[in-house]
Amino acid sequence: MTRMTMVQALNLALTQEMEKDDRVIMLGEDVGVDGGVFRVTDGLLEKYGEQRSVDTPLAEGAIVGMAIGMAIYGLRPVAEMQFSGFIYQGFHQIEQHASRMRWRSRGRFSVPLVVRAPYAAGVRALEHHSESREAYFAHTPGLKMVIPSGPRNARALLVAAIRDPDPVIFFEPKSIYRAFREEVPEDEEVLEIGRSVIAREGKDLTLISYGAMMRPTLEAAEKLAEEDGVQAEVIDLLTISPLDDTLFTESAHKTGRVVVVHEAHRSFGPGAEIVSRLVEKSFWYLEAPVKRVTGFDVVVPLFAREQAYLPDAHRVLRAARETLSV
Amino acid sequence: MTRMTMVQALNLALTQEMEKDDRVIMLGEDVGVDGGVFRVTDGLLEKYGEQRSVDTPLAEGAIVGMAIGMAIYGLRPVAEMQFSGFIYQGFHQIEQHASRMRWRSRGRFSVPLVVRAPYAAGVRALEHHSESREAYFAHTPGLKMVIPSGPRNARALLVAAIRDPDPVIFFEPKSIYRAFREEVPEDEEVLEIGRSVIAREGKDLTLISYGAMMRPTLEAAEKLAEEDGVQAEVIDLLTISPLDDTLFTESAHKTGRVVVVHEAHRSFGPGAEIVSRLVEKSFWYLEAPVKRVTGFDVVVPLFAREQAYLPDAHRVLRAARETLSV
Amino acid sequence: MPRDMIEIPSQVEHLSILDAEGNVDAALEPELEDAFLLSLHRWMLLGRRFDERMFNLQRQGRIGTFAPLKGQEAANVGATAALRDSDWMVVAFRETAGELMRGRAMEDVLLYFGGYNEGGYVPEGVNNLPIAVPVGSQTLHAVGLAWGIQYRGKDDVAMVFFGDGATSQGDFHEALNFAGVYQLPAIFVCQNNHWAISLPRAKQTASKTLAQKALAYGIPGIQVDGNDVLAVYVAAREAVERARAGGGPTLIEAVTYRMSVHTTADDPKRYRSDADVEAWERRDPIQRFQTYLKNKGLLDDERIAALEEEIDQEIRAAVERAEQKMSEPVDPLVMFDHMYVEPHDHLLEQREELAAELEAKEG
Amino acid sequence: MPRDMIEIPSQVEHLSILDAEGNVDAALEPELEDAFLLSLHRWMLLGRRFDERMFNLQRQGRIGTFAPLKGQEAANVGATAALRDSDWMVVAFRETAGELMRGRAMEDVLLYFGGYNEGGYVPEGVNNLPIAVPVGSQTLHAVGLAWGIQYRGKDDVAMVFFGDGATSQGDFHEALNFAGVYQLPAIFVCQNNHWAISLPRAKQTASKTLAQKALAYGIPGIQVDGNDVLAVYVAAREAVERARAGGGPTLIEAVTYRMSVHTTADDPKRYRSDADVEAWERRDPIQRFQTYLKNKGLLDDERIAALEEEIDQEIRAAVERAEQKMSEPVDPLVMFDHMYVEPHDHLLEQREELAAELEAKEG
Ligand SMILES: Cc1ncc(C[n+]2csc(CCOP(=O)(O)OP(=O)(O)O)c2C)c(N)n1
Ligand SMILES: Cc1ncc(C[n+]2csc(CCOP(=O)(O)OP(=O)(O)O)c2C)c(N)n1
Ligand SMILES: [Mg+2]
Ligand SMILES: [Mg+2]
Repeated sequence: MTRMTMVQALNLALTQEMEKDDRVIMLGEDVGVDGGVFRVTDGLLEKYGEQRSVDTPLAEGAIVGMAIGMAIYGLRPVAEMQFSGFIYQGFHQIEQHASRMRWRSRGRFSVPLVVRAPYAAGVRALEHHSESREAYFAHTPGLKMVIPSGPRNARALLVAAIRDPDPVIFFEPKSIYRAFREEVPEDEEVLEIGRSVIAREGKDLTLISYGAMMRPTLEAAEKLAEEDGVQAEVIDLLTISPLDDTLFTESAHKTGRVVVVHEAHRSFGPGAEIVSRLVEKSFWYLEAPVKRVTGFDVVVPLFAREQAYLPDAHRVLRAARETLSV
Repeated sequence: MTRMTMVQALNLALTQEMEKDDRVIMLGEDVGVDGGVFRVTDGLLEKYGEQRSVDTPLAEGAIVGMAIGMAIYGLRPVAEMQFSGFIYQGFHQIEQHASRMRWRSRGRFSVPLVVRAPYAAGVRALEHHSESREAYFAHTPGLKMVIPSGPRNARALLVAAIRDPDPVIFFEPKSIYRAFREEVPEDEEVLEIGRSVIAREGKDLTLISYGAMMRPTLEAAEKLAEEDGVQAEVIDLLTISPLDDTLFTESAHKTGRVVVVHEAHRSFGPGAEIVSRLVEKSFWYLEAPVKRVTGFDVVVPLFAREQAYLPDAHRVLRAARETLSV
Repeated sequence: MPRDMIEIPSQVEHLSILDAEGNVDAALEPELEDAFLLSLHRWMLLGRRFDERMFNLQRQGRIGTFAPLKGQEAANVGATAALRDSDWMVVAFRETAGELMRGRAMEDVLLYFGGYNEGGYVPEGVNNLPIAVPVGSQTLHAVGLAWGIQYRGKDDVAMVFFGDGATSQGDFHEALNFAGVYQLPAIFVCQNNHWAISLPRAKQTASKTLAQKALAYGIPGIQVDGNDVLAVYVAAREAVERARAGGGPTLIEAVTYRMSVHTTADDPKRYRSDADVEAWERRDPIQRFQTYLKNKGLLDDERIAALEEEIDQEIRAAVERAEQKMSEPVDPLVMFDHMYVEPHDHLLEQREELAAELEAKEG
Repeated sequence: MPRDMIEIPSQVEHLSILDAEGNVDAALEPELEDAFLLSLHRWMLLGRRFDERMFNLQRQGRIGTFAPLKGQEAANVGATAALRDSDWMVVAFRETAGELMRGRAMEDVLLYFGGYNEGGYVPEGVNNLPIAVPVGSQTLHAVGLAWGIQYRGKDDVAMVFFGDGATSQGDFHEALNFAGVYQLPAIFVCQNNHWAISLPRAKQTASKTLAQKALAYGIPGIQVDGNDVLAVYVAAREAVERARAGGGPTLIEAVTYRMSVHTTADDPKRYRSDADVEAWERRDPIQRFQTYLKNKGLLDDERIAALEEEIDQEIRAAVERAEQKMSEPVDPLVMFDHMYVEPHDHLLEQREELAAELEAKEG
C-alpha cells in the first residue's frame, strides 16, 4: 500500500492495464510527451512508446471516432478528452456510434472504449473547464457513466472501465486530483461498475452524492452527528448510469428522509432521476420531500464566484436539517 | 381560419415572420430549392430568394456556428437540422456558444437563434430519425426547449421562438406533421414560451405530457371518463425548459395523483424533472407515487418494433388506473 | 525575403480508361483475367437489379425507405473489387452492391430496410461495418480500423465510402488529417454523384474538384471517371497497394451520378431536370462496360439475358426468405437485446414492464 | 480518356519583407505613414509588456491562468492593423494585443483572467467577439458575421484568429468551406506558432504548409513570416481589400513562435528544448521591427525607453483599477445575470435560494 493522489492512482491503473494487455492504447491531446495536462498519463510514453501512448492532433471528434474504429478492430482504447467541456466536439461520435455499434450490428461488433475526462469545478480554471454534464451521458442508452470520488475507487473503477466490453464515460473530478491521498494497494483491485457504496452508515437520514461532492457531504454528515446527534447514511453512487437504485432505496426505507447532492445543474440533472427512483420504489417510506442540493441552472461562473456556485457542507447541512425538521 | 397540418402551420409562421422582418433568415440542408425534406420551408425560396432561404453545404456544426455569427450580427436565423438525430454534429456550438454568448459578453451580444428540427419516432424511418433527446437541451443553461403538440400551437410557438431574444431549440414531432389538421387563424397568434396549458380539465388525476404523446394521453383520458368515470386533467407542457411547474403542481394539489408521459428514454429523462418538482412543491398533496410512462432505455428500435417502444393509450391507461388504485 | 509560390509536393491526377461508348484507352487498359472482368460485371448487374427490386418493394409498402445505388455501380463495385477478405469495408448507406460482394446477405439488407434490427447483423468473418447513416461520420471509423491494422503490423487496408456531401463534414476533414499524420492504410472513396439530396456538387464546395482536398492533408488524391469500372478499379488497386506497402492513405474521387431518387422519400423533380438525368443515362456504367466486354468477346446479349435471369432468381429467393421472416410475429422484447453485453438491472425491469404490458394487451 | 494532372486554379504564396535582422526587401517594402509604422510598434511593445506584467501577476496569484502572446505580437498586431472599426474581429484566447488595439480595456482583460465574468464585457461599438476557448469553434462565428455583412451589402470584413492546432478541428474545415461557397468577406488568420501545447506543427498535419489547406476550398491562401509585421500587414491588407471588393475569403498562415508557456499552467520544458526557443528569440518580431524603424530614423533607444515608461504607466494604472475592483466584495448573485434577457421563474427561485444561503452563512 502507498498513499497516492487520484492522479497517481489513475496513472497506476493505466500503467498496470497497459502492462497486462497490449490491446490497451492511451490516446488524446498531449497525453504522450507531455504526460497529460494533469499528468495522469505521465510515464506511459516512456514505458510503452508512441504506439500505445498516442499524441493526437487537436480534434476530439476524431479522437473518439478513431477510437471507435480501434475498439471495433479489437483494441481497448482509452481516449482522453483534455477537459470534459470539450467532449462535445466528439459528442456525435459517442451518441451516434460508440453507444450503438453493438446494438446496430446485433452483437457482431462492440466498442470497449473508455472516454476519460477531467471534469467539474473547483480549480479556478477558465470557461468550459468547470461544467458537470454527466446527465447527457447518463441519458444516452448504450453508455455507462462513472465518476469516482477518491484515489482508491478511481483506480479500481478505471481498471473495470478499461476491461468493460462496452463504452464507458469516465469523468474525473479534477478538484480532487491532488486534494488528498489514500492508501492504494499495489495489487489489482477492481470495483464493479453499476454498484454504489455506503460511505458512512447511519439511520436517521440518507445523503446521496458522488465525485467531488462526497467531501462536503461527508463533512455535513459529521457535523450532523456532532451538533445534532443525527446519524446520516452517506451513499457514494460511483456509477451514475446504470444507476444502482437498490442501495439508496434500501437506505431510504430505513431513514425516510433523503437529500441528494451534486454540482451539476439542478434542472433535468442527475438528482432528478434519483428522486424519481425514490418516488417509484420508496414512496411509502418517505417522511419528507427529497431535497436536491446542486449547482444552479447557470453557466458555472468564472472562479471569483465558483465556490458560491458549488454546494458546500453548509448548504448540505441546511438542507439536511430542513429535511429532518418536517 | 383554415384547417392546416402542422407542416402548413409552421410554414405559415415562417412565411409571416419572414414577410414582416427581413432579419429572419431560414438556413439548412435542402431548405431552399427542395423546400425541406418535410416541406416545412416550401415556397420560402420563391418568395424571399436564396439570400433568405439558404441551402447550406452538409454540415450541422457550420449551420449552427454560422447562425450564431449571423445572430450576433443582428439577424434572426432559423436553422433547420434535417433531423434532430443529426443535431449532435452541431451540439458543441450550441453548448459552448449559442447558450452562453449573452452570458459571456455580459449582455453585449445575444443569440436570437431558433434551431428547428423534426424529431421523435413514429414514421417508420431509418436509424437516427426517431430519437427524443430534449433532455440534453433542457439540462443546458441558456437554452429554451420547445415542443409543440399540434398545428395551432406549433405556429404560435414558432412565432414566439423566432422573436425570442435568446436561443430556442424547437423540436417538431414529425409523426404529427400531417397526422391531423386544426383551425389556424390567418392573423398573428403568439404563445408565450415557458407556459404550459390545460388540454383537458379534470379533478381526479393529472396527466402531464407534450408533443406527439399528447394524443395517446388524451385518448387515455377519454377512456378513463367513459370506462371509469374518472376525470383526468391533462397538461400540455409545450415548453420543456424553462419548465412551467406552476400549472402542473396546482393540478397535483387538486388531484393528488400524477402520471407523466413522454417518448424520451426514462432514465435521466424529462419526466424525472417533473417528478422532482412535484416532490419539491407538492409532496404533501401526493396520494400515490407519480408514475412515468415513457420510452425505454434502449435505442429506438427500427420500425418493426417502433410502436412497441412508444407509449400508447393502453400504457397510459394502465398506469393511470394503477395510480388511482392506491 | 521574397514573394513566391509555394511548391506543393503531392499532386492531383485524373484517370479515365473507358469512355461513355465503351471504347478503351489501350495505353491504360489494365491486364485483368476474364473471370475477374465478368465478376465485376455480374456484381454491377446484380447491384442494379436488386436495387430496382427494392425500389418496387418499397413502393408496394413491403419495405421502408432506402437509398438507391442506381448509376453508381461502377464506383461502388470497382473500388470494392480492390479489397481482399481480410481488409475492412466501411460504408455509408448507398453501397449495397459492395456490401453484397463482401458477403452481406441480400435478405439481411431487405430485413434491415424492412424495419428489422436483425438485418443489421454482419456475418462473422465478414469485415464490413454496418450501415452508417450520419453523413461522413464513418470516415473516422475507417481511420481507427487502419490504425489497428498498422499497430498489429498487418498489410490489410480499410476502405471507406462516402458521398460528395460528406466532404463538407468536419469528420471528413479530421479523418483525412489523422490518416495523413499517422500514414495509415486507409482508402477514402468519395462517390461524387453530383447531388447531396437537392444540393448540387457546385454548391457543396468552391473547390474545383473533391480530389484536390487531399492537398490539405499532404496525401495523394485522384479523380476518376466513376462510371468507368476499370478506372475506378485501377485507381483503387493502386491506392490499396500503396497502403499495404506502408505508403499511407489516398483520397479517390469517383465522379458518378445518382440516376434515381436520393431515397424513396425524395422527389428529384423538385431540384433537377430530366435532361440532366438523361445526359447521365447515356453514360451508364453498366452499358459501357458491357460494350467493352462484348468487344472483348466475353459477353453477348444471350449471355446477358441468361445472367439477368439467374440474378433475378437469386433475388426472388432472397425476397421470399425475407418476407417469410417478416410475416412471422415480431417479438418486441428483442428491442432490449444488445444494448450492453449484459443488460443491467433497470433494463431488465423495463423489459419485464413491457412484457407485462404486452400480456395485458393480449388478454 | 487519359491519365493527367489536374490544374488547380488557385495557388499558394509565401511572403516575407523584413528578415530576422530587420533588413527590408526594398522591392516589397510597403509605403506606409510614419505614424502608422510607429503605432504598429507601440501596440507590439504594449502587447509584450502587458503580457509580461500579466505573467507576473499570475505567478503572484493575483490573477488566474491565461495564454501569453509573447513572440506573436507581429502576427496579431499586423493582421489587426488591416481592420477598420466597422469590421469584426473574432479571437481565440491569445490575441490580447489585437483586442486592446480594437478598444478592449486592459482592466477588463485583467478582471477576466482574475475570474470575474465582468471582464468578458465588450464595450458598445467595439466589434470584437469575446474570447472563445474551444479551439477552432470561433471560426464559424466569423463566417456568420461575414454572412451578415454580405447580406446587408456592407463592405466590412470579419477577421478570425486561431492557431495551428485549430486547423485540425472540423469547425475550421466547415468554416472555410462555407466561406468559400458563399464567397464571404472573411479573413482566416492562422497563427502557426509551431505548437499546440506539446504537439509540434509537424505532428498536427502531414501537409507541408497550413496555407495550402486553402486549396481544399478553392480560396486563396498565403503563408507569411509571422514575425515580420510588414509582411503580415501587407498580406492582411490584400486579403481585406479583396474581401471588401467581393473577392471572398482568404486563409493567411502567419508563421511565428510561442516564445512563452502555452498557458501559465504549462511547462514547456517537458516537450521542447531551450535551443529551439533561443533560435526563435533571435527572430523576435519586435527587435526586428525596431531595427527597421531605427534605420528609417523613426526610432532610437531613447525614444524606445520613453515609450516603455509611458506604456508601463498605462499598465500600472490599469492593474490598479482592476485590483481595486477585485478587492471589493464580490456579489455571488451576479452569477444569475445574463443567462437570458429576462430570468425565468425557476432561475429567480434559485437566486433567492442562494441569497438565503448567503444570509444564513453571514448570521
Ligand atoms: C449528419 C447528417 N446530416 C444530415 C443527414 C440527412 N442526409 C442523409 S443523406 C444526405 C445527403 C448526403 O449526400 P452525399 O454525402 O453526397 O451522399 P449521397 O446521398 O449523394 O450518396 C443527407 C443530408 C444525415 N444522414 N446525416
Ligand atoms: C475543443 C478544444 N479542445 C481542447 C482544448 C484545450 N486546449 C486549449 S489551447 C490548446 C492548443 C491550441 O493550439 P493552437 O490551436 O495551435 O493555438 P495556440 O495555443 O498555439 O495559440 C488546447 C488543446 C480547447 N481549449 N478546446
Ligand atoms: Mg452525393
Ligand atoms: Mg499553436
